[in-house]
Amino acid sequence: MNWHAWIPLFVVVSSLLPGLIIFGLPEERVGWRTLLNLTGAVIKLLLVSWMIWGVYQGDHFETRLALLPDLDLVLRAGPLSLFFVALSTILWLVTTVYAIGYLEGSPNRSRFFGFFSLCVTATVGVALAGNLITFLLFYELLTLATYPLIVHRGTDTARRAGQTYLRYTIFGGALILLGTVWLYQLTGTLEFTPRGFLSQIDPQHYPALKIIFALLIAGLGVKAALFPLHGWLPQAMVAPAPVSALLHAVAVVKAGAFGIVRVIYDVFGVEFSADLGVTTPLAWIAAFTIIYGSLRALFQDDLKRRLAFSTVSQVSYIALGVAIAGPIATIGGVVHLVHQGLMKITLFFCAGNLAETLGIHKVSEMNGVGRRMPWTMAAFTIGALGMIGAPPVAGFISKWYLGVGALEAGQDWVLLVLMGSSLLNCAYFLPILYSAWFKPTPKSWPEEHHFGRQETAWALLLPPLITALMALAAGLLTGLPFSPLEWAKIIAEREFYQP
Amino acid sequence: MIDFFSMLFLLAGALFFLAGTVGLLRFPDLYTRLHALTKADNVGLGLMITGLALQAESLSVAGKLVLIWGLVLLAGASVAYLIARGALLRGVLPWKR
Amino acid sequence: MSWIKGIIPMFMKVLVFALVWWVMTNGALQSWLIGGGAIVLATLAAKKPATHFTIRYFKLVMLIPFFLKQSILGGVDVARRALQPSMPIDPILVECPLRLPPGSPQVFMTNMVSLLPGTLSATLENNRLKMHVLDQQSSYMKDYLLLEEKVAELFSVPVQNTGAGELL
Amino acid sequence: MGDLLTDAHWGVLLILLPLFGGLCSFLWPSAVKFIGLATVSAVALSVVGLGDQLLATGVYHHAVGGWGAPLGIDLYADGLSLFMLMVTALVGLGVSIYALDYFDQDEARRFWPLWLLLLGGLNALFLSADIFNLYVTLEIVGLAGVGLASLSGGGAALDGAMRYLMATLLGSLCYLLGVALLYHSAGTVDIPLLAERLESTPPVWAALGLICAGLALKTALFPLHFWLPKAHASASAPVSALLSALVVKASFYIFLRLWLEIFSVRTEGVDDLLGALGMAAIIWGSLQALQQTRLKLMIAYSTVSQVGYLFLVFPLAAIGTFSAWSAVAYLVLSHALAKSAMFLVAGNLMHFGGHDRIADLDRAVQRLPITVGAFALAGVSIMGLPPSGGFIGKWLLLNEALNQGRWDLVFVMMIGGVLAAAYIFKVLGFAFTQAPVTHEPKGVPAVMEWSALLLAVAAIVVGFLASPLMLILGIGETVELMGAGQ
Amino acid sequence: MNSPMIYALLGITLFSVGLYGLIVREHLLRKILALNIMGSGIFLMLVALGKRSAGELPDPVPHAMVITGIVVAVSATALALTLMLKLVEASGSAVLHDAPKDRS
Amino acid sequence: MEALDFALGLFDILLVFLVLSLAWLVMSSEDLFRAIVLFVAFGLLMALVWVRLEAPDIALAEAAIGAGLTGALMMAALDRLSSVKPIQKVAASAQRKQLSLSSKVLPLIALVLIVLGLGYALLSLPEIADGLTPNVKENMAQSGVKNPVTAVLLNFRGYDTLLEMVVLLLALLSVWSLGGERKLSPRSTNPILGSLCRVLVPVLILVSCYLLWVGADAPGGAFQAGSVLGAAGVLLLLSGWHVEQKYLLWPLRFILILGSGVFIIMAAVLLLIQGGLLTYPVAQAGWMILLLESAATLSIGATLAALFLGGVPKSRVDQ
Amino acid sequence: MQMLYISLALFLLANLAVGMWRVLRGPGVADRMLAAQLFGTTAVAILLLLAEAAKSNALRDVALVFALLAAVTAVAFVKRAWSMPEARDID
Repeated sequence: MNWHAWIPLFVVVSSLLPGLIIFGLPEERVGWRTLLNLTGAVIKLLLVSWMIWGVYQGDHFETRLALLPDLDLVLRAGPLSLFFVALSTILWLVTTVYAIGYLEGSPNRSRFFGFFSLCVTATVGVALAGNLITFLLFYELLTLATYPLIVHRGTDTARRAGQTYLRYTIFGGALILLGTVWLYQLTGTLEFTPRGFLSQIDPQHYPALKIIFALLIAGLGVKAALFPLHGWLPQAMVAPAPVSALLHAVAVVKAGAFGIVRVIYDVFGVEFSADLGVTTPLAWIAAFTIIYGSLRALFQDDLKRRLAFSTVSQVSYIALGVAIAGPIATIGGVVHLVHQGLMKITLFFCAGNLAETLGIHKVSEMNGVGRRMPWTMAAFTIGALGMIGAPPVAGFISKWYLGVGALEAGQDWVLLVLMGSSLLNCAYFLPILYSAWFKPTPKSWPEEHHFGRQETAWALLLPPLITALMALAAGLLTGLPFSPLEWAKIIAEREFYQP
Repeated sequence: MIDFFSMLFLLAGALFFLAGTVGLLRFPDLYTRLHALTKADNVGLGLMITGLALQAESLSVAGKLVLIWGLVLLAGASVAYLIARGALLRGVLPWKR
Repeated sequence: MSWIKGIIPMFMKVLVFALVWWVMTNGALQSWLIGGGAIVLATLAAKKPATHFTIRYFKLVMLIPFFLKQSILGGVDVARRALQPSMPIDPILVECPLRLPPGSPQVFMTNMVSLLPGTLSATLENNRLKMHVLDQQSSYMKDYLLLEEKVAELFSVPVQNTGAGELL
Repeated sequence: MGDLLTDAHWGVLLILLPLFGGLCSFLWPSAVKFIGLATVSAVALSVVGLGDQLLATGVYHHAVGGWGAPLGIDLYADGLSLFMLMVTALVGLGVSIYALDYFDQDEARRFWPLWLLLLGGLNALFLSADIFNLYVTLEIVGLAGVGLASLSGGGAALDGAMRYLMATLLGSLCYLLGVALLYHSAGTVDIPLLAERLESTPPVWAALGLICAGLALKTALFPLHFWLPKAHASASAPVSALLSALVVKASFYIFLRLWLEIFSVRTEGVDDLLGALGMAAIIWGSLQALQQTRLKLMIAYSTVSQVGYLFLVFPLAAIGTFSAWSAVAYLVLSHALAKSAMFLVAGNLMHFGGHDRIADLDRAVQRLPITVGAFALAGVSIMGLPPSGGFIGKWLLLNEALNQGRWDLVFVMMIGGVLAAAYIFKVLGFAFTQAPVTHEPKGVPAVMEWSALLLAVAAIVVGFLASPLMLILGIGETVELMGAGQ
Repeated sequence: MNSPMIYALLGITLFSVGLYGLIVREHLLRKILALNIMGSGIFLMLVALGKRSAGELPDPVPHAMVITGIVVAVSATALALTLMLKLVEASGSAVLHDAPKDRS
Repeated sequence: MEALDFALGLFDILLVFLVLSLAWLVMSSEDLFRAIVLFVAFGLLMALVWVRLEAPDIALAEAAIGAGLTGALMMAALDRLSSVKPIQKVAASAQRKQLSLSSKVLPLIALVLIVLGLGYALLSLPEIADGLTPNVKENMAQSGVKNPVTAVLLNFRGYDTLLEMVVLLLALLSVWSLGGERKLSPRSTNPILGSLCRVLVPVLILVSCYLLWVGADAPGGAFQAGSVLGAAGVLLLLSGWHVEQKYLLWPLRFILILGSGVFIIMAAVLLLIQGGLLTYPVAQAGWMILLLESAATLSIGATLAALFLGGVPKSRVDQ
Repeated sequence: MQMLYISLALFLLANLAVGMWRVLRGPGVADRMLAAQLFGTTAVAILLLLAEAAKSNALRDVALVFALLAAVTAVAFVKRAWSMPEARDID
């Protein structure tokens, strides 16, 4: 038996199966649930490591199942896939730990963790998808699995947020479906291929291809929160903090951004897209979204809302990076996939900790919180600095490569965008840091819980610390063989320099 | 000869049918119309059947014709009674000159 | 000897049904295979009336000419009235006592009355027969009484002389 | 043994078994459940047998009475027939299991004979190669449907059943008149012979119009759908499931069969009309579904819209490719599974809370996770989201529409999918609220919950079985006919 | 035009008259009557056209179809009538109302 | 000969005119009872039409059903309708006002168009067409009967008839599934009605058997026989017929399914022996068909009578 | 003779057509029913005439069935349909 043909499937199943079992578990079987969750996450991590090691050595991992007579369900582990899979797998483990701590004692946890696992399954599927239809399949599954998480609290705002989310994503899904079918119609294949599979196509189809591109990007842009399709994201922050972390860093937003990368690299091909003239508009939209998101973030008092708008802005770096269509900018965009994930998840964990421990939801309530919860705020600070792009945190690397890449591609205006955005980042993050660390502590917190001698529960404290450290490491240890930057370089090389 | 008689019977029968219909149309109330129906039509049918029976190819065919007539007669008389009774019970008053 | 009394009407029924069958099938021989069963079924279905009367079959045959004559007269009578432009009718509802016992004799009488010239039986209740008469000037009562006697003879029952005088 | 299995008359068994079962269950009311389940299982096994036989021998052909067409009636099974028989057996089995616990003894006595005879009628319908025989089977299906629809009693059910009766009788009559015209044009009622003999003459056109109108009425194609929502919504849950999943499809199958074999080459213009009506059905049905305040009415209107998808095939198939036909067959399958699951879910919710007002469903929805799971999975298929049977069908259809540049169809399909999502999530949203409204909960038997879930899961799973199912669909001559229009 | 054809034309006219009645008349009993008339029209057409054969006998196949058809029609009529009565008992009206009525 | 044809032609035209105007009057009558009586008359004339079309088999069926049973059914329905709602007329006239001009005129135009269209289609059919007559003739010798219609019904297209028996049963099952028991009406105290039934019922049974027998060679057969038997049942029900409850349970059900049951069993047996559904051995075809027809007659009669009753029958005398 | 049969049949049919006026006019339900009974008897006569013209035994059977079933309809009328007050349908 050829194991290599099944590993990608096992990776998907390793979270699907625990998820399905968890649905069936009674509410009070906490131990079993935790065990299943963690086992699944660990197994997935091991399998992914195996694949990373294998791919590094040139092995080929591909699961192929017949879906339609001429169309297969393909799960394939390429460098780009593994990049995203690794991110989700690691962050899933961390987030699971966090969620266990966060939701202790709250109702409907079986349902929550079930959908949580499904969500990760879908994300991993999106990452491993070897053709557009498989991608679409998991992309829609992701929509369905996330919805219950967003409305988990069941309040009216939650339901409204869920409905908004659905309205956006179902619509986006329809666009992708249309683009996919059309593309299939024109080419007869949907297989992801480095440098795209469209360059041989008859030029008479170019107008159609442009529309297809627009359809696909618009559909993906919904999840990637590209302006003007970002409206659902700020509303969705009503969800519990682990969900926000998942949405913003691991699953939904990332799936959208990842999809954009996929479409430009492996469907159209960067060069072909540039020839087609579709990348520049995308770059403009991405740039606008970056500025717009930052500006909106500036005026939010609600911490999670501010972070949400920050995501709108930050995720567009990825789109911008690939849209610039140069190798170095590509590295910057792709690597930001991981970097933004690490930083943003840290920030949301911290926000969650503040809310859980002290009942703080607003920026204006954060005076002196650094002294009450130093570890949390330390992690938050690392994340925030990374977002601003301050070295040595990971965000700096992304921005650096983006800037250099833009110059290399002759798109100097991007530098202006980067600078403007960084300034705005400073404007909405630095005041928080200032008041947290330097303003006096108020007499009482809105709703304080005590957790013995620690500032908060271990399960809540450890995850942000770990992710913050990882964000730091990703910025510092860029030269190591398996660092995000190295992988991003491999991906970019594959796209630009291989024959 | 037989043809002549049966023709006679048939024509007479038709005449009674006509009379029955005229009666049904002209008579002023339900009861008088019942008279027309039970008597004129039944006699008309009887005469016709006689005329046809004369032409019948076998005795059994004639017998079948008579059987039909008998049934129509019985049904006609019984139904006339039932309808008249029903009308009386429901208070339908007879027409008076 | 009473069982013979029960057998005879049954036998007559079978005979009548056999006749009907023969008439219908034009005497086809094979048809009797089913015909036998059919006659049995029909005989079973022909329920006995509540009170039994012995019918004099000879009288029944003798009744036919009378009946034919009367019904033709009745037909002629009504046809004449219907076709005449002046439409000479003068209807009335009369009620007569029936001097026959309840059951078949009364039923037979009632049905026959409807075929007599100018009369139509309308309600049979408590041994009284309500008739609708087309022309009160006609001699319907004579026919009625004659028929009554003939029916009584047919069923071999006496004409009970109860209040017959009140009409005449 | 192998010979015995492949030589057996599975097709005939498929007809006689349920009819006989129906009679037995009528005669022995105390054993209806046992007889019923045994019969339905035997039918399912026979379908497997027939499938095995067809895979080995191609088509099944049986001249009833040994006479053969044109004098006698022929039974005929190819891939399409087998496919429909399979759908029937699958849904039938699921609903039968559900019905075991749904009906009390008295209702069961009335339900099972009707259902088994309906099953026999459906099987006979899918196996017939004779348009007059099809008329008779349509009558069986129609009358059984009416009987079933009125089973639950009460004004609404009777009203629905009455509408259904009127519609189905009118549909049958139109169809019959068409059959009469065809018979007198070609001197036969055998489908293959008709296909040989018919020419494009006024009577044939009239027959086409009448048959299409009659069958469209029975299939509830917009704007002839007026009877469906009330009939399907007011029946008891298993009955609604059967009506929506199978009965509506039966007349559509005849439509498809006649179109493929008799009318395909003679129909410029009609196909576009059907397509336009299909599009209108999708939009209208979905919008109506969205506005309903009752769950069952919503599901029923959803059927109206889903039927619209089936009719999109006709303009596409004018050019005639296998994928258009297989798309519609796939849609039939997945809709049958998903819609039956949905109606069963509605039955569970009503059993639990005693009503089906969507606005007050929250508590029930939360207390019955398996049921709601079934609804969600069925919904995925109805919405046409991957991975599900509905998605595959929609994908194939979209593919074909784009292939022929039919942007109108593409557009409507997209809108339809989005609207479907809207009405399905209107219900699903309640799964996550903290309900202030309380119901008097009545426990829902596990059998009822799980059978609904199984059907819904099947609607998803068929999304992964496209290749084998296409193989089945491709058995026999229909394939050639499907591709022959090219 | 020969007499079978006249009857065939009568058949389709009956069908249409029935259809008209079915659509226009609201009382269910009349709708049921209309369906019966439509059926008769179809049967008539089916049989009348069967008389076009060159031989001395008319085509027996439509005859057989119509005989079963008549029996089925009467049974369907009986069902429709019973259903109508039940409906009238339940709703008090022998007319199908289209106005949305919330009967819970 | 010419004059004869002319007279027949006149007869046809008058008949067509009558049938058509009756149909129209049925549809346009405001009074329900009038519509029903007109419908009965319509059935009567239809029987004459069948005679004119040389279809005596159908004429028999129509005479029993169209002119007899359907009328009885409708009248019984009207009776129960008015017992539920005594003032039908008011409702009817109220609806009359709602009907706007367009809702009447448009269908009327549609009607004319349909007639014209279908008429054109009919007229463009070939003048002479044999249909299946030659095929039937050719195979009559193997059919086991001499009446071609019976041969088609029970042999050539016997499978259709099997299914039609199921349809009949289904109609009854559906009626019964509507719920509600119908008590048999009490014995009529009217002596005239009683004696009428005493005579008519046996005759109806005889006629039914006769039609069953004659169907093999001449017009007649199970459906006609069953209808006449059903009429006997209706008459018995009308005059009050005491049947003990125990007979109304499974003996009645047994008779009801007898027709379709024997058909199915016969089909299965023939499948096993002859290897075909309803493939009769030529020599045995005659009695097999007679057996099927006898069973069918009983079932049809019982079903029609039960349909007339309109509910699960229940004996009047209960414990 | 053929000619006579057919002409008489035609005459009876015309007769029947005239009788339809009573069905339409009423005024009572029973009056309409009476007319229907007349139709039945007339139809029996027409059938017998046609039967004789065609020497067809089958048509006599039809007439026989007619004669029987007309009675059944009438009984159904008396027992069932006639339960409403007579004044109900005066046009």
